[in-house]
Amino acid sequence: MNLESLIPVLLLLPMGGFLITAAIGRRLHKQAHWIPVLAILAVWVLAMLLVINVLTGTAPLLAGSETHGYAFAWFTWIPAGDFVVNVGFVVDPLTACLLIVVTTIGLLVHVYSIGYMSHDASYWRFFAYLNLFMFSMLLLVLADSWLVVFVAWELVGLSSYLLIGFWFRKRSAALAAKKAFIVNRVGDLGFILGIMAIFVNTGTLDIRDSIHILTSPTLAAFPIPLWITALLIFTGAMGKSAQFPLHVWLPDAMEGPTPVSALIHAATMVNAGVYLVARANPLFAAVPSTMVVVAAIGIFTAILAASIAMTQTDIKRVLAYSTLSQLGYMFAALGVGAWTAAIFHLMTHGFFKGLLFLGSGSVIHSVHEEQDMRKMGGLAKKIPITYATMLIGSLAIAGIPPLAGFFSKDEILGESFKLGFLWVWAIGFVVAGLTAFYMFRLMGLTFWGEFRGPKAIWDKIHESPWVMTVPLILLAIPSIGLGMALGLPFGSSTLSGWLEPIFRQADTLMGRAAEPFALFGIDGALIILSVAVAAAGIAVAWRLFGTNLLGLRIKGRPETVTAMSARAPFLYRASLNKWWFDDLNHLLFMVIGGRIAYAAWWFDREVVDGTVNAIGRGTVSSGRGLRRIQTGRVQNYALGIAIGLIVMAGSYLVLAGR
Amino acid sequence: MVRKVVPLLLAMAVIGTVTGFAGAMVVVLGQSWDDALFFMLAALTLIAGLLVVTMKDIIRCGLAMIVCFGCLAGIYVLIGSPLVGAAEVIVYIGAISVLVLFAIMLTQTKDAPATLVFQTQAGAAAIASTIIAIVIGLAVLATTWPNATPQRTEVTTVALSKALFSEFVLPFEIVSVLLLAAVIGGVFLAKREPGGPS
Amino acid sequence: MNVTDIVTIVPLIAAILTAGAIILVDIAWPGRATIAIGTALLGLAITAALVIITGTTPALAYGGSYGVDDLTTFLDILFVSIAAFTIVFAPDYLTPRGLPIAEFATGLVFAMTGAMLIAASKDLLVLFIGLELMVLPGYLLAAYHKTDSYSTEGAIKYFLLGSFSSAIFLFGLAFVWGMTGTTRIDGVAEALKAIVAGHAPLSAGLAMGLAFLTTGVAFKIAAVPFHYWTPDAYQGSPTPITGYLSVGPKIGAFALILRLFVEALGPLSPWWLPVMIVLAAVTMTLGNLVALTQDNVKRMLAYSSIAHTGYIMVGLAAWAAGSIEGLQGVLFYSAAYTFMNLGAFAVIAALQKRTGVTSSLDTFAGLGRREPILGILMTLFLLSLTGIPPTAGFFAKAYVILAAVQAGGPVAWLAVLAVLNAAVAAFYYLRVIVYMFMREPASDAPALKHGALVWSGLAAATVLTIVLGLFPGPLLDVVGHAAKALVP
Amino acid sequence: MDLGTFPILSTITFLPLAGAVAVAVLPSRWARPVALGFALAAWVVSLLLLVSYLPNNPGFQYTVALDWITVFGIQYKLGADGLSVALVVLTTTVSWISILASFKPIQTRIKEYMVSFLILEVGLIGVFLALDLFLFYIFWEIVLVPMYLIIGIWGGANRIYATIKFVLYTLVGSLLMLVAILATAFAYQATTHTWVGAFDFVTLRDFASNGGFSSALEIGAFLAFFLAFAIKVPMFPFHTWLPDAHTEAPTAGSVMLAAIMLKLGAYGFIRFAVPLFPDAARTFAPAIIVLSLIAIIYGAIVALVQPDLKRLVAYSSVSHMGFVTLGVFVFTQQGVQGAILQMINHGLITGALFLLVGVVYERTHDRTIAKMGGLAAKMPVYVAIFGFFIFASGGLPGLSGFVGEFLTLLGTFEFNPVTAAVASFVTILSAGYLLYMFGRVAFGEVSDFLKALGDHLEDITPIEILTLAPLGALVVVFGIQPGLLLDLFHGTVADTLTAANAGAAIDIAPQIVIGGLGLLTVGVVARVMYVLMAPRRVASQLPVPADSGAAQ
Amino acid sequence: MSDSLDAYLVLAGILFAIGSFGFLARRNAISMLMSVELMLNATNLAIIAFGAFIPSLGAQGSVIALMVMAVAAGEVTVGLAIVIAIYRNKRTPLVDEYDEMRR
Repeated sequence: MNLESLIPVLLLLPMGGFLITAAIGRRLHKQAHWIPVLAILAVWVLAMLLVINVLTGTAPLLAGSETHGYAFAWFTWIPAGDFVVNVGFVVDPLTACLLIVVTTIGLLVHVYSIGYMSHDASYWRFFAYLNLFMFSMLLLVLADSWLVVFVAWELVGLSSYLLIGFWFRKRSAALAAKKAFIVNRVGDLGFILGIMAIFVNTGTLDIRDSIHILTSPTLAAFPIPLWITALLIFTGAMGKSAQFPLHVWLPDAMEGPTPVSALIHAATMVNAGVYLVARANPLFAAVPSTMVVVAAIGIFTAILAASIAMTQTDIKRVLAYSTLSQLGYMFAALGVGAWTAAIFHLMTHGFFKGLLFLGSGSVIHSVHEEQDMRKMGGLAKKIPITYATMLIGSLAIAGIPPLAGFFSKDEILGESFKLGFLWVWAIGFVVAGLTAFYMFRLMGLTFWGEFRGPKAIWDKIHESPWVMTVPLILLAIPSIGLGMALGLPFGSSTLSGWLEPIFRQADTLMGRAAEPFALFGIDGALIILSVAVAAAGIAVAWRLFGTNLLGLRIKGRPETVTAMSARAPFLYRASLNKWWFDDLNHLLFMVIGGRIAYAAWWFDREVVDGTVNAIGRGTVSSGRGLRRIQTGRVQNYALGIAIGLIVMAGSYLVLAGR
Repeated sequence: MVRKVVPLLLAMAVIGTVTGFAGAMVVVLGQSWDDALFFMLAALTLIAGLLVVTMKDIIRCGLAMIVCFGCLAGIYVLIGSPLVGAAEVIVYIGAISVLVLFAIMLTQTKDAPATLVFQTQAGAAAIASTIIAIVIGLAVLATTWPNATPQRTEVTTVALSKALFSEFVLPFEIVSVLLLAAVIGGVFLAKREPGGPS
Repeated sequence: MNVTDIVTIVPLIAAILTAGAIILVDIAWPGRATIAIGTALLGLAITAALVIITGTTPALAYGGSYGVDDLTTFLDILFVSIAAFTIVFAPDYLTPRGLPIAEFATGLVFAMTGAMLIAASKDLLVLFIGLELMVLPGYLLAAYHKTDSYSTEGAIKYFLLGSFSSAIFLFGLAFVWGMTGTTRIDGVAEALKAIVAGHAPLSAGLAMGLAFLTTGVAFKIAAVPFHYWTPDAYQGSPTPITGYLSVGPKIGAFALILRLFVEALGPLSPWWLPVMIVLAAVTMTLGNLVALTQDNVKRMLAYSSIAHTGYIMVGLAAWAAGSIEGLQGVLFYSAAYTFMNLGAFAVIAALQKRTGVTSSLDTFAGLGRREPILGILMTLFLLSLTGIPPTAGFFAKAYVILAAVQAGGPVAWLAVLAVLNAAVAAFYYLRVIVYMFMREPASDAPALKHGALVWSGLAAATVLTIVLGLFPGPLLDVVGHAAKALVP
Repeated sequence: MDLGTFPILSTITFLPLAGAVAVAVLPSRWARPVALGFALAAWVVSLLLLVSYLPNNPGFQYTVALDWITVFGIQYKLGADGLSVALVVLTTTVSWISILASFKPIQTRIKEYMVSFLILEVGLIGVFLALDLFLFYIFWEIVLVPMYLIIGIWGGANRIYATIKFVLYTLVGSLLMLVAILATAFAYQATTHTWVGAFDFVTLRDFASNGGFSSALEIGAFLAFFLAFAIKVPMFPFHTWLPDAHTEAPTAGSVMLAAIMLKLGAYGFIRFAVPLFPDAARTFAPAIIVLSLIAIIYGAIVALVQPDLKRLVAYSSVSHMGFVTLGVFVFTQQGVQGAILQMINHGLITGALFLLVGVVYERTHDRTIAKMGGLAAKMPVYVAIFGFFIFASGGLPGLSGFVGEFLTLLGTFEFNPVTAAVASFVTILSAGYLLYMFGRVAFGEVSDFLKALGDHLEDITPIEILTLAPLGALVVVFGIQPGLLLDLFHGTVADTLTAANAGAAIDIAPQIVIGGLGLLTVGVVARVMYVLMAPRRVASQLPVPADSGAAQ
Repeated sequence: MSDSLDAYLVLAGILFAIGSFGFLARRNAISMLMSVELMLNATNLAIIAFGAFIPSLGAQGSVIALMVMAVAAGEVTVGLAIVIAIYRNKRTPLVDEYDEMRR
């Protein structure tokens, strides 16, 4: 059998899982997880089958390109005259890379949820939603038509809405879900306009064909300038990947159950934006100015989020902001043209951030749904597995060699430096330090020192069941090894080998020649620098939040923390209040927007409708006025007639004169 | 006693002056007797008409109307339609006026106002009717009537009856129907209902 | 006067004999309503038959003072049916109030005779006498409930103003006669053609005569500002008679207009057209606006009848402005208006069978619940008056508007004004429906038993209202011929 | 399949009439089943029409033409093209659904109710099938009366105001349209000197395409048609009757109103206004596009702050129907296709939304959003369905709402990107008000008001699901296979476009335009001044916004 | 003077105006009736005058005048009957007090 016909199966399995569970899940009670989990397991197996074939190059060449991959045309969706949208799929190396992340983490999260959600009343609903999400996400990475991508774009938005608002009794959850959906809609607006621009320019919505036409130098003049098109597409990416200023929804999204945060808001959905830009790379490459915008927004988001993460006390929120910051890295990478690095970081980050979130979930679970780190501490003894795995994750994200994060992040920094984006490198460098700091602040507050919560809880704290710990362990492995697996040898890494054909056109457009990697030169220096700054960050955090690392006993210094925060009050408050973005939005959309809306309604009632009613009233009252001439007295009537007669005679005499 | 005499004296005075004028016309201005007669009759007609619409006592109005119609009859004779003049006397003075007087008798009551005879709008009415008069007058004077002759022509009874029974026989018949309908209606309305208010 | 003359006016004779017969049977069997009605209906049937028979052959009689043509036939049939409907609807109202049928029927038939005479007259004098014969019994009928102060009050207002306007009309007639030198309509038309042919401006006397004539007829059709008598007379009169007054004299007067203004004074149409346009505009507007605020349905319908006068005048203006369809419009509208308006009044009369029931809006509260059939019929007639398809009223309006649009110029704007008025009118017609179906009954008085006559009459009116709306074709042919007979 | 000479169109049109008669004569207890039976029968026949219609044959099919008023060449002429077929099927479907949906809510005067409902259906179907302008007008007006009664008799507290406003408003427009129709017919007769075909749509269309009508007539007549249709759609300044009518009407009434009656206007634009007066259509297209944009954005903004479920949905209708007019008057293929799709989808989705609101109303006898909350706990199935239609209305891809909206926007984008950008801004607003409503009703703790109701708050019943299921199914099907509809339309779309593109804008003196706008501004300003000055209105100054449902 | 048509017509016009004044100004129903009679007579005068000065109209004029008289008689009959009837109801001949129906 030919493998491409498996592609629709990848979609049908989770969809089926969703439909069946939605229909009968309620009756399955605690068994409701079987169908979804097995569906995803199957998906994982099939996906790996495809991925291996694609990446090892055993797959056939795709039509009209020298990339290996599978393409599958399914059916015609919209046949509207000269506007036709076909639903088709393609698995090329880029998609393959995402498939690895999506299916693997998806599977593990499913398993993890069995344990995490076991006490929830609507267990079945959760798994149904998860499958719906998997369907949408797979559709997103597989689709080969802009509009189908958009469909998936909105569907992941929907499932994210459902999952954030899963505990709908919490008003805050409901509001967070709404906020996430609406903010995403802003990005989607740009995306859909970009799609229209692409169609108007090229007359097709097939991703590869359209890009080919757009970037072919022969037909330069388009009705819609290319840079506008590119930026519109990027707007979509910003929405989904929560880049500034559309980042506000992601932290609130933590209202959802932790597995959701791990899967959707760390590992997969938020990467969609990165994937989209990478997918459209020649488009951006054709107009370098747009890439600067991407880089700027990316790196700005990175430092902004990092600065906020420094002071947050909610464990999940810290992770959320770190996710923002890491996504910022990826966009910076895309912006400077380090395509491979971006995807590399996407993959590694997917794993270790998934790990961190699941770990935090395990922590929260163990301290009875407490998320405030100030009420934690010293948990290392009680939940060693969680502690160990999370420590790995933290080291990975901090960029300590040889863990995964080191390779990807370092590649980003190095590339940006070498490609001449010094400012990107500089900011990234700082962010690296901050990252190390806030991660180990988290570790310190959570696992080290003394427990600061109520005694009663302390006694009940216990390690999570195996369904939760096993996924942690399984995720720890790539967090350690993925970097070495994909990132070596330096310069011509495995990953770049896979992705090279995808980004070839972009590189040629930008006139890039891959220069040799100098370990004992500039690159080495950069590596040392970044490792150093990471170490410094860890050290500071260690110093401040205490640890018994390596047997050295140093107590935490809360007073120093307060002292430092007192020394830079503005920065501290800014960080604590997330730079007041939520307040700004509240002002803009709730207060001002609300007033505008009420003004419009008032206008509608009083002016538009009021005019209508006024006309009616005017007519009636004029009738009431005219009534008066009917006095009831014959002589008045007669006088009226006489006057009428005179007027009549007068007018006739005038007319006669004509 | 005096209050009864005064109006009679007044009437005589009026007739006297008018006749005097007429006489003067003939004697002094040397105009034809016809003109004098016409002037007399016209003047009396108008004066009587004015009295009809202005006098307080409605019975006197009725009498004044009789005078007015009388003069009109005279004019008809003068103008050369003696038969119509006769009809005027018979129909109006003989029938209608008497009918009106009866009606007046029937509807006179103690509380019928002796003083206030005019509408509040009398002034406006006066203006309006003056304008009407002026309009008609001017229109008449501004008009030349096609094939009108400078002198009157007698309408012989023969011609009249011929017209009446040849080209106007249908109206003649219909008018009888009309009168029949009117009589039926009048009778129905005027006869007292046993149940009705007395 | 010879045999052919007699033969030609035989429908007229039949009508007069009917009137006489009613009196006689009433003398023979005093107060026997059914016999009187029977006689009346029989007589009317015979009259109608004779009208149709004689109508087949156009003829002139009495030296050309009386003519039978398609227009005459059409109008005569209309008048006869008006009389028949009125007689059918009356008893349920009159009998409970102790009012005799015979005199009523007699007066009605006499009035009908007058109207028929107008329709057939080719002579100004006949026209005038016909007019008087039509209106005199009208005064009588208006006062028919003579012990009721409203009825008599309405009647005396009607009578005084009516005779006032008759005098004005006659004065104008005299001047036109003096100017043209003949009473024969065709003669008048000839003379006027000659006068107009010279393109000389009209002589003042003629213009003034025209003014007096217009005033006179405007009064009879109740055009603003000569409409004052309408609301009071309509409200005061016994309801079935109000129904008659709202159509009989009005359409009679329009027949007069057709004979006098269209046929005799046709050559002067350039002069009277502007006046008609203005009159039509103010008439429909004022009628509708004032009707908006009426709480008494009879009075409301009185004002609405003023408005409808305006619509009909639009057709007249359209003809004067050169639209061939104008006259058809006038005729069709008259027919449609007759049936729907009589129907509406019949329903009111039926409701007032129980004495003491007023015609105020509250009477209609919850009617749809108390007497559903009457409610539905009333709704139908009101919708037709509004001009909602598929009813006679709608097609009539459409026809008049088409004519106006055809005429173009200012008359086209008259059409726009007309439809805006129709929208305004919808408000007060719908208001009645609101009371009937969307309000709870004011009193829980039991439903009344209505006579078979009333039902059959209502049925006829309903059928005609719907059929004329759905299949106006045949009637269109008839009015087409009628109009041709008037202006070939 | 071939139906031979079977007069299927007349059958569809008059089956409900027969039903009305039957209901009228039969005793009241039969009213419900009989009415439903006839509605279903009409539905079946319409499906027969759907399957037997040949989308690839040009022009109108199953045409019947009988001489009616020969003097003016007025005919009883019915004919169906893809658009008519689709709308007729929509009508018949929604009709039986509404009748079924009113079994429980309507308990008084069932007989009258069913009769008016069936007559309403006759009028609606007739409008979609009539090919003779006179006949079209008659059906157009027939629609008014039953709706007037349905709102006025079975409506809510303020029903009489709402229903009279509805009728008068519509009447003003349609009467002017009557004048326009007659003027058009006469213009034809004046040139060709025959009344034959003076009211026949096809004849007039060809006549118009050969530049038969004078500019003056085109402008006048088009404006009259425009007013009538714009009021029905309803387009921006003429929309205020809609919220009142919707709020006061009984559930089924709102459904018919939203699902079908609003389509009459759009249908009128596509079928009559544009083909008959192409030049005028071109001339006024910019103005109409602007009005549509205003309707789209403004409607959504006002919807954001509606305290009443039905009012919110009503204003969302204004916003959605704005897309229809927009799509039609950009005169691009995608635009018109999208507009037509949008018509159908709006019919399905908004109809369903009103049904759903009705379900809550049945149980709570209240529509105040503020009083709701936490229904997801009490009525999970209901909330699931509600959410489905909410997202369908929000234009979620994969459901039918999206395709129409996207095609319209694409067509607009081809016409002018900025316009499209402005219009597409509504996707955010719609998400705003829809999720606000949904969140407020479904999520959060169960509100005290609902708690108080206790067991009255049973979950959605099978009957109610039955009324919603067909709509939901269609929403999914048309979402995944819009081709099923699009194939029906290409004939209509092509006709519209050819007609429109044949047209050349008549140039109107700029001073007229400027003057008009100036007058308008002055009027609005004056009105605002007046309202602000009027003392009694101080209370209704801008209220301080509560949770206005805007993004937070 | 007695030979000029205009003189008679003006006389008729003035009489007509006097009648109309009476009709507009008097309060008593019967006075108003009499005023109408004046107007009708004025008309008659005009008619007769035309008849007298336009030879072709001579006979016609007289006939018409006679007819008008008859009609007037009929009107008066009905009129007075109505006056009496309403007098029975309202106990006053003053027309301006008959204003139960208005507006």
